[in-house]
Amino acid sequence: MTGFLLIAGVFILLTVLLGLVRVLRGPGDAERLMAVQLLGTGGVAALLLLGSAIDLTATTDLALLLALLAAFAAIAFVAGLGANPGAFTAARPVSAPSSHSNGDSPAGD
Amino acid sequence: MPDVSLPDPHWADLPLGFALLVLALWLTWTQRDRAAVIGFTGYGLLVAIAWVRLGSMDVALTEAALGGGLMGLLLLTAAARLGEETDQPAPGLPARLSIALLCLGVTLVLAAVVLGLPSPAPNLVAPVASHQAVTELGNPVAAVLIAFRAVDTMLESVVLALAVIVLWSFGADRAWGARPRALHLGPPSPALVFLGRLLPPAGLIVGVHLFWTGADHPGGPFQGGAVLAAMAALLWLARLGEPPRVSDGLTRLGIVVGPLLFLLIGLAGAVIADAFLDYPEALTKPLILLIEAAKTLSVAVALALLVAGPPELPGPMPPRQSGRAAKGVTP
Amino acid sequence: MSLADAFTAVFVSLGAFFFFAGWVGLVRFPDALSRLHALSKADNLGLGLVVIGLLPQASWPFGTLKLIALWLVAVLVGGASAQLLAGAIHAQAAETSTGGEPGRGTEAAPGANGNDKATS
Amino acid sequence: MNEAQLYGVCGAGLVGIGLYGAILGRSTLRRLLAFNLVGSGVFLIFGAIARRGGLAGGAQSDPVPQALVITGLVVAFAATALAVALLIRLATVAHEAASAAATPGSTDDPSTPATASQGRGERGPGHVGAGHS
Repeated sequence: MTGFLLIAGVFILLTVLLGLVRVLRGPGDAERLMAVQLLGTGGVAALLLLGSAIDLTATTDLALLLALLAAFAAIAFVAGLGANPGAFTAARPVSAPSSHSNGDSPAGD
Repeated sequence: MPDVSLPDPHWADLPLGFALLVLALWLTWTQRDRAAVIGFTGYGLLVAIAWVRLGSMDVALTEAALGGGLMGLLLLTAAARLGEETDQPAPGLPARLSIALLCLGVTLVLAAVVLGLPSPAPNLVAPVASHQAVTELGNPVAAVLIAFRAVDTMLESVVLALAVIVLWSFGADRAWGARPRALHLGPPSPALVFLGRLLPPAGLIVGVHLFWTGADHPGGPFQGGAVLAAMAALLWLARLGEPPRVSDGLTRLGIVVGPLLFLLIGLAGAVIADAFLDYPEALTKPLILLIEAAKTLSVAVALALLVAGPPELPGPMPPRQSGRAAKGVTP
Repeated sequence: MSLADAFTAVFVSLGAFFFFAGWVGLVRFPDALSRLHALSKADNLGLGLVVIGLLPQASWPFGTLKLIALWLVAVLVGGASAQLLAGAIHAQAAETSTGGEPGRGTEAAPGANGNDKATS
Repeated sequence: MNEAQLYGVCGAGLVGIGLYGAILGRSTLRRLLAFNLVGSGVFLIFGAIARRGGLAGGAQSDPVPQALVITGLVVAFAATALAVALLIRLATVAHEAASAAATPGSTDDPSTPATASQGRGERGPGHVGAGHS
């Protein structure tokens, strides 16, 4: 059983690590957040499986903590967005005459 | 944790380490601040898992609570408020290249040091284990923090209190006495309010549990306090409560009660026991619990206030809110 | 293999499958809302099934209770944050389609940012 | 290569990347992130050393470096919070100076209390130029 749980845990961890592609590629910040969220949930599952396999109760505590705080990035992101929907484009157009023109290409890389 | 090595497969480590490095590279070179900050929250999660793999559950818990929760909140709200900054002028290619080479050199030297560490590794496991019984704590890390290296821990809680004072001093003079407003980010959506009502009770239980279990298992005042601080920040963000005014006496007491109690008991130890920060033998466990409880409270208050920012007067908050930003999203 | 172990094997495998499905959806689905949909599958079903699978292995009562509490927290947090994200994506899409200035590269809506991989 | 060495080398790499980012970051917030990368790299090296010591001494990890890292993490967070507050304050002051210097009175925000507070970098409640100019 131990071996199976470990393999399942590592499988889930690798899966969500591959999800980091979405953090790198975007295209939007919402996708990046989703990938981080998947990472958090997958990390929780992997920790639970790991902890169960080797009888470490502390990993359950860590999993609980991660589950509890999983939404904080999304919360802060959406709160910032709601407060300031256009700020990311409006913040600099004419403020600094010396700065480069604002016709920059959208982000993401 | 008696068993010597984790019997799990090692091939999870290589992808994890690789992902850490890729993420770090990406968030250094990507174009926008907010995307980088989101990547950084993911990075915090990965580092916490890496600490589990290194066998340090205590550190993993701290990293998860700070790096995964509070740090994301702090940096994302800051990114929202600052807006995207224009690229700073970069020096020419030769300068950048030489800096890159320098950094590569630092990495190579550090890597060589890590790979060339003496074997068998020097360690303090045995001394800690042999003296641990005196503290009646089952968690060796807690014993180190609260007893063997107590000066560090006390100074660290003093540093937290000082950090809050410095943070408050960043506020404008006329805003003194007002409330911190860094988490005032527009009207909260119903989902956020819902979460703000349901999550803090659960978080309270987890925080107190982490503090309490910290005596014998991984956990402790820092981890518990960080969770409590995150819950307070959630309440403020959902506008279910307001951060206290900086002139509030009770808040100030909350910040200093941890270090103060630590210091007083330490001074008393100089008289009653043998040395500064020495605990009388019979009272060791109760005194430690008392200090840790006060420290949990202080850490929680200080961390929450650090996220809440300096005091600010009501009204629109520069530089964030421009006129056109007022046309709101109603989520 | 005991009955409990078989139970665990089945449910953990199912959970792992849903994580895999969530990853595939997150990477392959064409727009933000469908990706969010895929993510929620992994969040709720994947983690839920893993937790159910681990229940027979946990120590009664505290281990079991902790697992159940964890799942409840995860469902609550996952659901609320999916709601938050969906609201943000939706609002952004509405803003761009009603002639609001498209937020350059920062917005959640697919295609709104004219970004490289965006498809709408 | 065992996991202690692997994460130690990884930490060394993070220090290098973070150092580069802290010197040549695209924005101040990014430099702050990079600075945190340096910190976490150093902590990981500590973790590698703790792991080695722990295995040699018959435990999962040496408790003394662990305790140091926990203290360090909290202090690093406090430092980051201070830096963030400083950045916001800096942006506020710059913004006010810019809006005051540009065209007093020409903004469409009637509540702008002229330029009264620009000298001291103070911020009034309604003191927001609508056009960010």
